[in-house]
Amino acid sequence: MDRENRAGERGVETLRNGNAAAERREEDGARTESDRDPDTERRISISFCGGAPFLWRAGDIKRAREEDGVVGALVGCLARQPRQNVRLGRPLEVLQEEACLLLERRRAAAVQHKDNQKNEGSRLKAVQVYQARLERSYEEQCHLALEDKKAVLQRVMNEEQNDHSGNGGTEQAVRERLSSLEKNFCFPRSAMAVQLCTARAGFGHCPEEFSFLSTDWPMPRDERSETRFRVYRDLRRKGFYLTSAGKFGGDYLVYPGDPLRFHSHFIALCLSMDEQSPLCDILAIARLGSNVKKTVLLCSPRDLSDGEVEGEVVYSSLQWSGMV
Amino acid sequence: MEAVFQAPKRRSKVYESFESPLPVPITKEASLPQSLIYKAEVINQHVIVREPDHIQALYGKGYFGKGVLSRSRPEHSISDRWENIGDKYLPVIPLSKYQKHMTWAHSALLSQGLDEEVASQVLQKLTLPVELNLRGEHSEEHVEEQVGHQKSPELASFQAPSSDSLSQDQLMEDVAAAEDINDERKDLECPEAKIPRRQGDPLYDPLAELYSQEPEQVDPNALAKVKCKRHDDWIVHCGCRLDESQMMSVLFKSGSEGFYPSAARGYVLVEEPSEEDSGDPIHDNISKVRTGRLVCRINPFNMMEYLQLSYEEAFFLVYALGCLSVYYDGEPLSVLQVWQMFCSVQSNFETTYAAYHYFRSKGWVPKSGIKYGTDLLLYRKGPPFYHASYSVVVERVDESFQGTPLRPFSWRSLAALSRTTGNVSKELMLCYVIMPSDMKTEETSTPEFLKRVKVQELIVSRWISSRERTEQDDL
Amino acid sequence: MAAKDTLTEAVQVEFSNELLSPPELLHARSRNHKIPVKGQKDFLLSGSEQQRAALQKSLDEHWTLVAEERVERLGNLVNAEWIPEEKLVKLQTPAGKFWQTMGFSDRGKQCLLPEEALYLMECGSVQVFYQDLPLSIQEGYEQFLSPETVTLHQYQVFGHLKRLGYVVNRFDPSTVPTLYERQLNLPLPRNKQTKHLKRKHGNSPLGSRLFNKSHCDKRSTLPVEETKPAQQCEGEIMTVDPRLDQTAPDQAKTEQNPQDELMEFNTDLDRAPRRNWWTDTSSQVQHTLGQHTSARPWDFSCIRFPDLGSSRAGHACLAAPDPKLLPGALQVGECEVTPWLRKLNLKAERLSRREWERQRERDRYHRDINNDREVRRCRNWAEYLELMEKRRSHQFKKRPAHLWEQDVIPLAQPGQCDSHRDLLEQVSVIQSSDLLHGASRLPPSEQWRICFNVYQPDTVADFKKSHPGKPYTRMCVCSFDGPVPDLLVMKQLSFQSGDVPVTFAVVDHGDISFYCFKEFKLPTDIY
Amino acid sequence: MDEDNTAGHSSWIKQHPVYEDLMNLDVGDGAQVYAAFLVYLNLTEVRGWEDVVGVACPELQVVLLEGREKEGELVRVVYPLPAHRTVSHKDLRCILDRGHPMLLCAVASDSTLVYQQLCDGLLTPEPPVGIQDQGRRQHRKRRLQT
Repeated sequence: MDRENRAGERGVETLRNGNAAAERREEDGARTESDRDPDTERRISISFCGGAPFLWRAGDIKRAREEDGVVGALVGCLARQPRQNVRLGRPLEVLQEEACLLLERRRAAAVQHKDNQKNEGSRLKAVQVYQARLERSYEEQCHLALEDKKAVLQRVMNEEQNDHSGNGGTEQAVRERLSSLEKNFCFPRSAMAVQLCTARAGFGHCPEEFSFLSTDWPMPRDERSETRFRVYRDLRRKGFYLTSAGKFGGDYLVYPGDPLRFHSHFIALCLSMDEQSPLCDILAIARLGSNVKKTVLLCSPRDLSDGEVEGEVVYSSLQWSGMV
Repeated sequence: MEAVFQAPKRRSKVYESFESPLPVPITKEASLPQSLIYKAEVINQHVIVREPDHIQALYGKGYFGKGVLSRSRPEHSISDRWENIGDKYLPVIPLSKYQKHMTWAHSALLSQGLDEEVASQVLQKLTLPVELNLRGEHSEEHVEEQVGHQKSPELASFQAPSSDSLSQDQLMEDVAAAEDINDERKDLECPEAKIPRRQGDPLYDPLAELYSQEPEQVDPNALAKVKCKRHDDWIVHCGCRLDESQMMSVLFKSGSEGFYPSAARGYVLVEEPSEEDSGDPIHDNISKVRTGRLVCRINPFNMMEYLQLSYEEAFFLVYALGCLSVYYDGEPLSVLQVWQMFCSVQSNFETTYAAYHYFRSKGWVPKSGIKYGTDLLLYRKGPPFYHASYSVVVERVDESFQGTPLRPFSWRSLAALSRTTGNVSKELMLCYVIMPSDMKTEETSTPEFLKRVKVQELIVSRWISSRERTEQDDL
Repeated sequence: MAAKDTLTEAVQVEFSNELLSPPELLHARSRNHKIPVKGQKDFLLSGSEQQRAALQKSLDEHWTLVAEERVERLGNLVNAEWIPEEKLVKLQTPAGKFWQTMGFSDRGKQCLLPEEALYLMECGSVQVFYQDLPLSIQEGYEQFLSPETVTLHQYQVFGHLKRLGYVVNRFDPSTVPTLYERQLNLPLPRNKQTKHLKRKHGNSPLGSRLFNKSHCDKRSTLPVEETKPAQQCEGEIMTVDPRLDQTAPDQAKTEQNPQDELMEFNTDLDRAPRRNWWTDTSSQVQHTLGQHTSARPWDFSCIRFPDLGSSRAGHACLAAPDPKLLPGALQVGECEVTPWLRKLNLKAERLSRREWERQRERDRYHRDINNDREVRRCRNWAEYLELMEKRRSHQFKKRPAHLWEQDVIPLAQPGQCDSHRDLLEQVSVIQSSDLLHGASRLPPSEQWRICFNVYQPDTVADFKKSHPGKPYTRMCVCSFDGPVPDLLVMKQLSFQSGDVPVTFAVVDHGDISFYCFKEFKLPTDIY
Repeated sequence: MDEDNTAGHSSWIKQHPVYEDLMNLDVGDGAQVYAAFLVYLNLTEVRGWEDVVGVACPELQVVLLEGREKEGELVRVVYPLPAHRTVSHKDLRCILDRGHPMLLCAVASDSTLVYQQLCDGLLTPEPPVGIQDQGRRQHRKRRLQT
């Protein structure tokens, strides 16, 4: 089946939104290697759930990681094997800092979903479209299933023919089955495959998404998150990958490359220059660092001088001294 | 739900025997010597025990304090290289080190008010090479005789005590004696009785016999890089001892039997360059010494190891056991004075002491938890016998069970503590000291308020859902 | 809302373009179900081609997994409908296997709580419709999760545990038996547990009620007058029960090497001050009880129970207890215990060899005052006191004045204790506290709430929603950026949870760590 | 023991010229100075460091120690700090910016010492033993940033 065709299929549902963007098909991650067509420059959508920034679409997640180094954490059940915790699936929960940086670079837009359920007319229309689509899908699956069966029989027949055993009887039987298949084939409705969409599908009831202004950014910007953000941005700029390091007692785990393939080198602790920490806390995390063979990194942004937007960040490495 | 009590982990090898849980006699029957009261003094706000047998008793019975020059038990020696000379086994130090000690002794004398010339003279005499009895049939006294023969009578008289004990305290007395050298009466009064006897005193090397199988020349730097096989920790932290295979890789030099002698610590073998002008008194003695380069001399500034007590330890000995007198400027302090002094030098002393007292009175040995970032480590019986079972953070609350925490926790800092503690097979304990809500601030100006305090212990543990078990990819 | 609208930028509709075509749908049914194994990670970025290729391979596998959509046979899906007003999902087709551990019936209708429905959506078991259109997982997250139902963090913990096979239910404080009920070992009344599962029409939805602030105070189904007194005293009861302390020392003993020096964790010392429970003051029972119940809430430390085991027990007949002390409908009359007593084994306790040894050891250090010759010479109490005083003053002379002739004197005097135990007893001036002590007085916390009951996976086979039994633990969900519970919170929650431990699930951007804060009393170690 | 024994004798600690020197550095915080002296003893007597001297850090009002672990090695700065104190990154930078690698040493009231090493920038840790690319150890860059 060629691409045009499929795009056309989908167009039926999405056309009603009158938006050409909907027709675009995000390439399935595994297959995209190729071209950077202008479409991929489209902004990544960040939606919020309980104040946490989420990415839902596989394409967004892939782009955010490969182009912006956003690692985040997958937090949903994995479609392939939902009942385990070793590998998780979409959505991707990203750190506030990751979201902020994407936004700052205008790589992403925060989106909100507006509930338009009040409009009964549009709802009914949407239901109609959904059901029509389902119906078509059933018919096509029915047809495909029949083709499949036929193909199998055809193959058997071909094998028989090539066999030259001259046993025409078998070939005849297959031929008969083929013709009866045409007449009697039944594809039960319960056998139909349906998709349980992960991301918002477009035929739902709140089809409209709004990107909103940063004044509505649902994230707190206190001094601590400011510190964390400046450190995050600076380490990203140096090419490191970062994930949350709560269970190691720090703010970020810092990786030299993609965390999928590399061990982290640092446990970053973000603190403002003047913040007083109990010496005990410093000792505890330094001990932990030595146990897990990571350097503890004290990270503090310097005070911004006038007119400066992105101040320097000061790093100090804290390591097991080997002196006991 | 109560946490289950986990049996303390015995050390796989124990190198000493258990003396007594506490440094006080615990049977009435024992005919008690008068001297049950140990002595400590406050030196720049810290509590120091100097009396050798007091050090011995306080550390040996209940593991109070820490040697200021040692990692725990006071067992520091001036050098880790020792040689046999005649019947003696003496530490070898480089000349530079010896000279440093001479400089120290010199400035100490100066600050005592001696003038330059006298100080140099005294020091020069004191540091002349010593000839040792190579046949070894006699011990110290014999050596002294020989020394005496060589020297002028005055010198001999003031050296006699010095060779017996060369703590810095002693030096000062020697100097006093030397100053009065013209007054022949006076130096004879040099009070033998006051001098702590050290000959044959195992204090000077309490572990020599017990640790005989353990090589002493383990490079501390190498040791610092060995991981314990049982704990996810450095061997120097968890206190495990090396097994044989590890030992081989760590040892940089073995060969000597590895024990220290138990006597004659005042002497050192100074490693000196052999090319020296003849006629020099040093040179004269070289031939007598093996290899011709080690010269036996008296250490003019012998830094005998002291025991330093934490405030909590000191106050427990004073208040709970009534067996310690703390001197300040030469005056012994009352219980209340000690309390008030410690409260003023360490913030939250009331709280940390309450926790210390609580655990001690349950028979456990609390030591500083600083190496794991906590307040206390709790040992059963003492560090030589068991690994610490608990790493304790002390908090203070009032009876509404809230209060400004001494150490504000975040989940992050708690996670670090919990992991650090778990990695070394200890449990993390939160110890809440609950102050009665009607207690007035002035009440804590006396330790009697402890009788109204309650303590709540909580064990913090991580529950491992199986995800984390399979998720070990991130070290 | 209007103001916000004006701020929004141009409408930008971008739907998921992840809809599968019918051929893809059919194809998906036969796709691989294995999860690729992650290889050993590298430590340093070498820039080598080999390293790059390995990364690319991992990433490719990763994106395949991430991009995969759920495709199910229609026949395997349970259909359901989201009712936002009730914050519930009602099933439209019969429930599947999940019904054993999830869901509840409401007037014959099978319902799921939002978190259950969302989890089942993620598992590909349930398809939820809203206004006749299917909800995507994203819409499920956005619509089901809220402070009124469960929060995102709570759902993440729920999902984490469910994926591991645990049974997870919402916690309802009223299903926790009061301490009094637990003491009496009363079976839970059926309605108490099942009301959770069947509810009356018109009530606010069960889920929202549990987490709704306005309802949180109505935690108990029992009338307030009845439950309160029992709760009031729980702290005291807990500590008095000697069995509670017993496990620790026993374990210590079994771990001990037999030839190890004598070690005894003295629990007596720990609870000595309150051990006056069983006395033979049965004659006073009636009196004491009446007095206390009328005046103020129960204080168990004051209520005396007859000692029936003692051979000296004078009263073989017990008077009826004060009805005020009994729960609701229970009636207890006078009780004749004589025949009962005859059945009791009144023979001396038999000790094992080790126990004998230990007792002998203890006796060795115990000196009988009557063996003291001087004491025996005393003819009366006054002389004895005089002797004691004389001895004391004699000792005083040896003691340094700066320690002993002051307002504050040491707790013990060197050489004046018989044994380590005596000495420790003398210096033990700080009492230990119980986690439940005073907990009933504390108002329930607004900020900290128990969310879930958790049952272990291996109990799933026998799990009955109507009789869930005692949970393995209860979960309190909190954020990694939030505060750590203080002692007050731990008291409140452990009081609320009863005899089930509370675990704190701390969520750090999808990563969950669990912490327990368990009450502990360090045993006294005597050697 | 007789009461009069200790009185009058002074300990070598008080006699030690280095202790006097440290005291004379004019730093008000006596506990910190004593901590510095304990660390000094540990470095010189136990660890055999060379050229150890006390220096005042007027910004922090503390005594620091400078010395070399072995002759010919780089000078290191040690910051001794009583264990119950707090510390800020600014304090640490104040010392690090002197240009030497630094050790932070916590000193407990029983004289227990715990050293931690601090240096400027991002110092890549040693690869854990057992990780396959162990052989590439020598290729790694120690400093990624200065």
